[in-house]
Amino acid sequence: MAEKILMKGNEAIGEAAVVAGCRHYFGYPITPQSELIEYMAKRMPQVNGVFLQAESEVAAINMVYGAAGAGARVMTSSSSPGISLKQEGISYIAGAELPCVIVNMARGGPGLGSIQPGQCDYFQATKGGGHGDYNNIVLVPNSVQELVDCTVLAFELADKYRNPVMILGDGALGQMMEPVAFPDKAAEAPAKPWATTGLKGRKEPNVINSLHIQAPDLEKHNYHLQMKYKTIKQNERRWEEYRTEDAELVLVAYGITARVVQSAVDMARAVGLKVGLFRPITAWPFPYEELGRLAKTAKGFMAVELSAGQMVEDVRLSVVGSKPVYFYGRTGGMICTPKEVFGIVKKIMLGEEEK
Amino acid sequence: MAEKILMKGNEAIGEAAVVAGCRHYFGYPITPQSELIEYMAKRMPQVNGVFLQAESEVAAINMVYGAAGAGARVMTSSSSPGISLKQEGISYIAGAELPCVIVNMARGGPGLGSIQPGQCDYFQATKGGGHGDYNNIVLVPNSVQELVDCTVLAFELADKYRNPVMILGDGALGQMMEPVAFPDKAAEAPAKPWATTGLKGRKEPNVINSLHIQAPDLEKHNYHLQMKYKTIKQNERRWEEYRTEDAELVLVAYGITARVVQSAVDMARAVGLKVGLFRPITAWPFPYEELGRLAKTAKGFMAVELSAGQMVEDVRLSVVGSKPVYFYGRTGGMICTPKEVFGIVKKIMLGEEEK
Amino acid sequence: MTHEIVMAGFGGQGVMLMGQLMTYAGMLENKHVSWIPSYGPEMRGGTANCSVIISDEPVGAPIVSEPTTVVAMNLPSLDKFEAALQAGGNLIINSSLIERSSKRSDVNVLLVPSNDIANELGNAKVANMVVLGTIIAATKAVSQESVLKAFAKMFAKKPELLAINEQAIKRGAALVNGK
Amino acid sequence: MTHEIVMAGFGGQGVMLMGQLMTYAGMLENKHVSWIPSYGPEMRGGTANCSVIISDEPVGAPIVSEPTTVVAMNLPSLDKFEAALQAGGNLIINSSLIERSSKRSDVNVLLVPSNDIANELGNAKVANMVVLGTIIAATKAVSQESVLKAFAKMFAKKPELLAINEQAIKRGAALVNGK
Amino acid sequence: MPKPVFNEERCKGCELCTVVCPKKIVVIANRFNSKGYRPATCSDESQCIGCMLCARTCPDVVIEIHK
Amino acid sequence: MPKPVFNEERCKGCELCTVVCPKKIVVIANRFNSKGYRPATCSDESQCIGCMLCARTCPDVVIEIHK
Amino acid sequence: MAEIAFARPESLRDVPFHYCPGCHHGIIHRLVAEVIDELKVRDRTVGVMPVGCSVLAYDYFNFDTQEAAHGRAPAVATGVKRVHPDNVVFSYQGDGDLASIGCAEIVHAAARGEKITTVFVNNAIYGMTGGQMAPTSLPDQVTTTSPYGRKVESVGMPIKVCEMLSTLDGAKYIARVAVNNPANMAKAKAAIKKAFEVQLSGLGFAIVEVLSTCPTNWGMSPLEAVGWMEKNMMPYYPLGVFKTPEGVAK
Amino acid sequence: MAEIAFARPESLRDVPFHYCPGCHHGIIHRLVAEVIDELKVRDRTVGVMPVGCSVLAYDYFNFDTQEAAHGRAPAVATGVKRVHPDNVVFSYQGDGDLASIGCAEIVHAAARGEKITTVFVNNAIYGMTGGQMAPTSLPDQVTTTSPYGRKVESVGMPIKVCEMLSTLDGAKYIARVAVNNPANMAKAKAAIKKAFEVQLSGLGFAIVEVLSTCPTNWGMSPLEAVGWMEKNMMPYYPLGVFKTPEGVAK
Ligand SMILES: Cc1ncc(C[n+]2csc(CCOP(=O)(O)OP(=O)(O)O)c2C)c(N)n1
Ligand SMILES: Cc1ncc(C[n+]2csc(CCOP(=O)(O)OP(=O)(O)O)c2C)c(N)n1
Ligand code: SF4
Ligand code: SF4
Ligand code: SF4
Ligand code: SF4
Ligand code: SF4
Ligand code: SF4
Ligand SMILES: [Mg+2]
Ligand SMILES: [Mg+2]
Repeated sequence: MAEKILMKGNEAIGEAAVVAGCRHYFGYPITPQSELIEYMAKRMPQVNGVFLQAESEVAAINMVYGAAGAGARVMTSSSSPGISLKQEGISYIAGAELPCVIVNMARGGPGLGSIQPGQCDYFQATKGGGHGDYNNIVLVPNSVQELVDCTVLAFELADKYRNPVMILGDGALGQMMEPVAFPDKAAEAPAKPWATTGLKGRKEPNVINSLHIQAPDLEKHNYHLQMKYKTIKQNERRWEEYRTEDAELVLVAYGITARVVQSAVDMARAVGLKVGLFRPITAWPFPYEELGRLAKTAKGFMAVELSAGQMVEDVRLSVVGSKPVYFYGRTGGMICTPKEVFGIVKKIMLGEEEK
Repeated sequence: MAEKILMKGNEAIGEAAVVAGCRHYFGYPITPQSELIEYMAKRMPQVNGVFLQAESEVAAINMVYGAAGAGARVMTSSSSPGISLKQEGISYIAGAELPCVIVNMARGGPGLGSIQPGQCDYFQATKGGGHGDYNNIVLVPNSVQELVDCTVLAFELADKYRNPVMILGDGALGQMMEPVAFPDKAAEAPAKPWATTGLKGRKEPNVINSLHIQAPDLEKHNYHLQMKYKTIKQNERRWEEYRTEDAELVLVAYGITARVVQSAVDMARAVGLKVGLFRPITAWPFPYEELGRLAKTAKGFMAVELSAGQMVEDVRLSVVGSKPVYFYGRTGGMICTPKEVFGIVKKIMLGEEEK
Repeated sequence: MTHEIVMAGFGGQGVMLMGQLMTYAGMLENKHVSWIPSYGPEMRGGTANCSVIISDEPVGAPIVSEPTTVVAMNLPSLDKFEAALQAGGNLIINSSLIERSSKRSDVNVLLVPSNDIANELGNAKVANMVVLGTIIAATKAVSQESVLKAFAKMFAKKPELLAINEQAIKRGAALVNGK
Repeated sequence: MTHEIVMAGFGGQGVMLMGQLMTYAGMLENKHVSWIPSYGPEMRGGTANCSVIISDEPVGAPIVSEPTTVVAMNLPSLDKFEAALQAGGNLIINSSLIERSSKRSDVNVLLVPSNDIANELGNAKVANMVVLGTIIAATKAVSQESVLKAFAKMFAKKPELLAINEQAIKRGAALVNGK
Repeated sequence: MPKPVFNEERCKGCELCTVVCPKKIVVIANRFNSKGYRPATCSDESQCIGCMLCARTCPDVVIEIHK
Repeated sequence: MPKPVFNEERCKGCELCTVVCPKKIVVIANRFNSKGYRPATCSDESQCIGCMLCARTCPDVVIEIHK
Repeated sequence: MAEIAFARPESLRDVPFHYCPGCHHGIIHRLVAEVIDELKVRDRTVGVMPVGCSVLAYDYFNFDTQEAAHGRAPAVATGVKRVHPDNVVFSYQGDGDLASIGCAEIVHAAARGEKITTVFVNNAIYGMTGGQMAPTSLPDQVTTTSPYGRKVESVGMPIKVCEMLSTLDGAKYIARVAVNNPANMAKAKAAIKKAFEVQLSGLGFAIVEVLSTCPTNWGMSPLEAVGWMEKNMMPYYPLGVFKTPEGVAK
Repeated sequence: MAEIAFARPESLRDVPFHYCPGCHHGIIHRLVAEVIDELKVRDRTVGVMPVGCSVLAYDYFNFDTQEAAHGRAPAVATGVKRVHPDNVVFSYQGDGDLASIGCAEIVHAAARGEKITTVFVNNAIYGMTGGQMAPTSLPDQVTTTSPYGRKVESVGMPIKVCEMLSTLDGAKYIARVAVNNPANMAKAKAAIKKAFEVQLSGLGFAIVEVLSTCPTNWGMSPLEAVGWMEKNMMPYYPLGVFKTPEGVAK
């Protein structure tokens, strides 16, 4: 770890990718992630990497497919509408089991929406998105330092599981500056004997593909994918807890909202309310068991999101009806304040808020 | 209702659209829905409608945006990968509150997958899909007649709520033939004073738009959307129950799978096992309360899907932990048989299957 | 009574049409019916098959996995579906192209030299109609009249075809009834 | 101790840089810091503002809603943020461009004729540095040395700029310390 | 008498109008409008020939030409 | 002596090879292969001049030319 | 009151533009509005706006509009036109919007001979998102995504949209103009008018490319920007009419 | 054993094609394989396959391949080539794939001068999905989505891809060929070879359009299909070299 420097979140992702050995970036500009593509434009040539501005998000994700299939550590980034355009490509990448990193610095939706921060692409990232049964690994960091750590981790997980990894941030994380330290390097990329490098003496051609023309073959492939996802679910759940030990109300939040909520927790604790924060760091796999375990001690849960209520479904699935689950959300690019969340907490703990 | 005729599901959708007053169709070929686009190519000119094969699914959904914004009853159709490409456009349509009908005759995924029937786009249709907080109304018919009824209904609901309506079928429903009767006509389209028809004497220009550059404005718009979705949830839940009155095990299935499950229910009843079928006809809004109510009488639930487990989450959210929820799925284009499902039912009712 | 029929053969042998005609006939008789093709990958020259259900009750699963009748127009189809046939069911074999008979003793085997009969009739294309005649005679799922009515409806624009097809159907039926 | 500062002004007045320098200085002092711009719609010529937090404890929400210090470089900024300032906080007003003073009596108001001082110094561009000097003198969130070090790091390629900016910062600080 | 009329509050001081006036009478004023721009103005209306070039050039439709 | 060798099982009876042979010795046989196609064959190998046009034309790489 | 010789056209609402000082978008908006007025079709016009700096143009024009997704304006315009063939439908698009992400849509609208008009504002950069490289950025042009200049070896030469679309039969009128001086503005307006007339005559697709400045992202004063455009863009993007319905290149 | 004068090229695996009788895809596959063999680059070739009838080509070629999403082969090929500049990378695409859904990707690969080779099989129809209209279908051609014939008033004239791409500087070699007879097959092979040589010399993008038949969806015998192609396609799509690195149109 070198000394700390002050950096914008978007740029920190870029530098972390460089540290992680990413030498291929394909993307298309969109607010609020343009600093990232711009950083890569400047940085890639300095490290003999390839920066290419694609003609569209669709082209970018398919360039990623090609480069990942050719064995590279490769990244693309965008924000909400652009990520929607990548869905077919992401489904192909998942189907062909290609490792790559996709960054979504999400903004307010739907449609053209606004360019202020949003968390309303949670469902898209963790459930739906593209067609078919597949899963992205979804990392939801909450600071510039964690953006860096998650970016490095993303490349490692992508290679480890041959799976797309999405970093789901938001405009606020992308634009804010905080001190960060970069690791010296990431885990070396593993050998990729399956990559299309040209035969180079190999006997059997390598094929990168997601087509299985016979249904039984595709079912077998899906079974293989599901087994892989199961392993990932077992091994890669990440989360953080803050003052949950004795919490009667557990707030669940991720990303920029988790910081707001953490401040709100402090405010609540200051007046003697037993409140804690459960913060998923992986949105998929979601830490269902860990959150569910808290239902033994807590009397209630509240999801706080910059959305109309998406992660709250995963909270419900964790708690399985044993305790009430509340929801508080802001949308459209609005960010809630600690005081606002504290206000809701007070109402709930006085038993006023509806479920 | 005219006399019954024998028709393929895909073509029946086309004819139902004509009956419903749809005179504009934009689409792009893909198996297994090509009979629908081909039907429209033949039929639209006969009724002075517009058929246009778009250059891509992306173009098609944006043509739909333009036509819907101009006030037309308009439809597009595709299958899984093509629907993924439409996600940005669907989010725009939802954001701009445009009525339209989108058909997904789903196939095996992910990626290029296979061309056999699938139900693995349930999440995409009901939760994620495009970016932002929005909802499609999602109809999941299970017969050619119901494809017809749902198509007509889809146009009516789209206009009523100014919302995209998706018909989520699968390759099997699209290709199968059954007798159908067509209604004489659908409810007349309401007046659309918001449509861009040219001013034609109107003072204030109409604007079709999903951009709200100020976050508070976008939040207000999202609030309005959520209120609308709440109304839809209250008014438009549709489902069907089969022998659930005294069912100890309630199977939950939709579309083609519901037919298989219904046969399995009969097999189970024949040997005295108290089994029933709960069949959602709207996947969004999902009939949570209605299914949840059955938890009072039933001892367990099992979702049966042609997927690795998607609707099962909605079943869990309905049952909220009060009863065990099992899952059985086939993927990749494979369709389960009644006997196979019956086998699972027997295992569960003898207490052998794990949750 | 529920008839669950699988009809299988090469693409081009008219298997799909056979199934559709029967389904149509069933509909004309106000029965509950369904037809579904097994549409394999979009490759050429493979085998094609369809499931037909004709029943007094509403049709559940439209894909037939345990047929009451199997129609095999070529050898691969016989190999594929012979085993699935329910005991006591009908196994209709196009003996013009399939040299072997059935290995099963618990089913009702009917050998139909359909191409030969069609050639006799002077129109090689009606081989499938010969087989259709046999099917309806063997299963009694629908009447001959209904099938002819269905044919007339489906080929309303080509009424000249009716006569030869009717002949073919009758020849196929005679193989059963004449027995 | 936690300083939560909002700095606001026209685009082009150097508000963002002011905030970044302070944040950088805080980092050099091993404090917990964050900086976040309020990036409005991509329209031109609007107002810009940033939130700076400098604290002994880890930073929670980076967006400041109840600042301990408000810096208003123009009138719309004063209008917008004056009310949010905590009682007892610092309200730093660029009096070169803002004619009114504060309506509040429960805060510490500092009027900084920054453009005038910058002009005196012979470089109109350093008005923001004058204000920065005032901020650090008023809040003591970071030391002058740290800010100068931060400046030297951020403008490592333009060392010639340091002298004039240092002067500006000192002049701004003198408004407080000299009092 | 033709006369250019400036909607000063809309002017962004871009100077495009100043270079097209054949009479060189469109100039930038030494004051600010409320948006902080120094607006264009006519230094001598009497010389205006009403050619409308200034108005046609202005990207912000600041200028009307009155006859 | 040049000689066209047909991999009959691969032949789809498309007839493209039959029209390019300068000697007109490539013809469709009156039998079926296991795929149900009537395969192409050489009616008189002795006439073959080894021009390879038949082989180059075949979309299914059915034909080898042996020297 | 004095008679007014030059005033805001009726098709332009009386609200301030959000554009940067000297940005040509404003001029081009006005020319379009003047043409709509002169053709007396305001009452049946539907404009389709892009994602780009002109995204808010729906607030400026005084007729019905739709705001399209980035690059998809030609598809949206097609949807509108096919519903109301009597409407006058146009798309207004930037170079990123039209030539990059929306490349397929414009090529196919042109190929179909879609009876719409496109106003294509080529400022050789992505304005709205802060100055990234466009497909039309010039060789060695420094942008935020070509910080070392546009390297032709790696990303190729800029696309000449008019020249490319001229190969398509359905495109009936194609012209490139500029608004760098009053004379060219007059020509630009004439071209835009012609492009709408082609639509009104039902002949097919028409497009006018307008070379434009982006002082902000080029990092210049508005006047310098005009000079840069004249010196650098005009030689690479020759002005002129590439195609007319008569087939005579004028 | 007899010496073999003509045999399957090494770059083509010894498996049967799934194509319909007489379909030209098989011939074109073989020509590509022969060229790869002759250039001795099999060991470093990566082919990118389309979604279309040739979707299974990854099973036929005897070198590394990637299967792209429909229309995106040029983007996928770009990704591969940028990772391994020493690889010989080509995309194989149908007319629906390349000229319709993948229009933006091919235009931009050409504009960038991407150092890849594209083999473009134009059979004027969507083969795989059962005979829908392609952007290259001829006027009045009956297809399943133009059951009354391609109506030019509504959907325009077919796109001439070579002509369109010729306006892009980055496209260095562009040729249209056919495999309707042995002489043209020889020319086709020479063009494909040249297109790969252009890549090997690092000059830029190269594309060869091969006019091709689809007997099945045209509803003809293979021999009739060749005749239809000669009579209808060749006049509209003239064969020839549109661009060579030397700039001489041959
Ligand atoms: C799908 C999608 N991708 C990217 C963006 C971000 N974006 C907005 S405008 C724009 C480019 C604008 O450039 P141009 O079209 O040249 O218009 P200008 O601003 O220069 O007038 C981009 C990339 C977006 N809104 N949507
Ligand atoms: C996104 C998407 N849209 C549509 C399809 C369906 N599809 C498969 S191949 C094809 C067209 C094939 O035509 P062409 O490219 O001309 O190839 P050919 O089969 O004629 O060789 C289409 C539309 C798909 N697989 N994916
Ligand atoms: S109308 Fe002509 S002469 Fe008068 S001020 Fe304008 S440009 Fe000058
Ligand atoms: S052109 Fe218009 S905006 Fe620019 S200075 Fe002149 S009047 Fe002002
Ligand atoms: S090699 Fe030439 S002569 Fe011999 S069979 Fe083939 S085409 Fe005929
Ligand atoms: S060209 Fe080939 S496939 Fe066709 S008939 Fe001749 S040998 Fe057979
Ligand atoms: S950024 Fe450029 S294009 Fe956009 S308004 Fe400013 S000058 Fe005009
Ligand atoms: S459908 Fe057409 S293109 Fe496809 S394999 Fe058959 S003949 Fe060839
Ligand atoms: Mg631009
Ligand atoms: Mg084709």
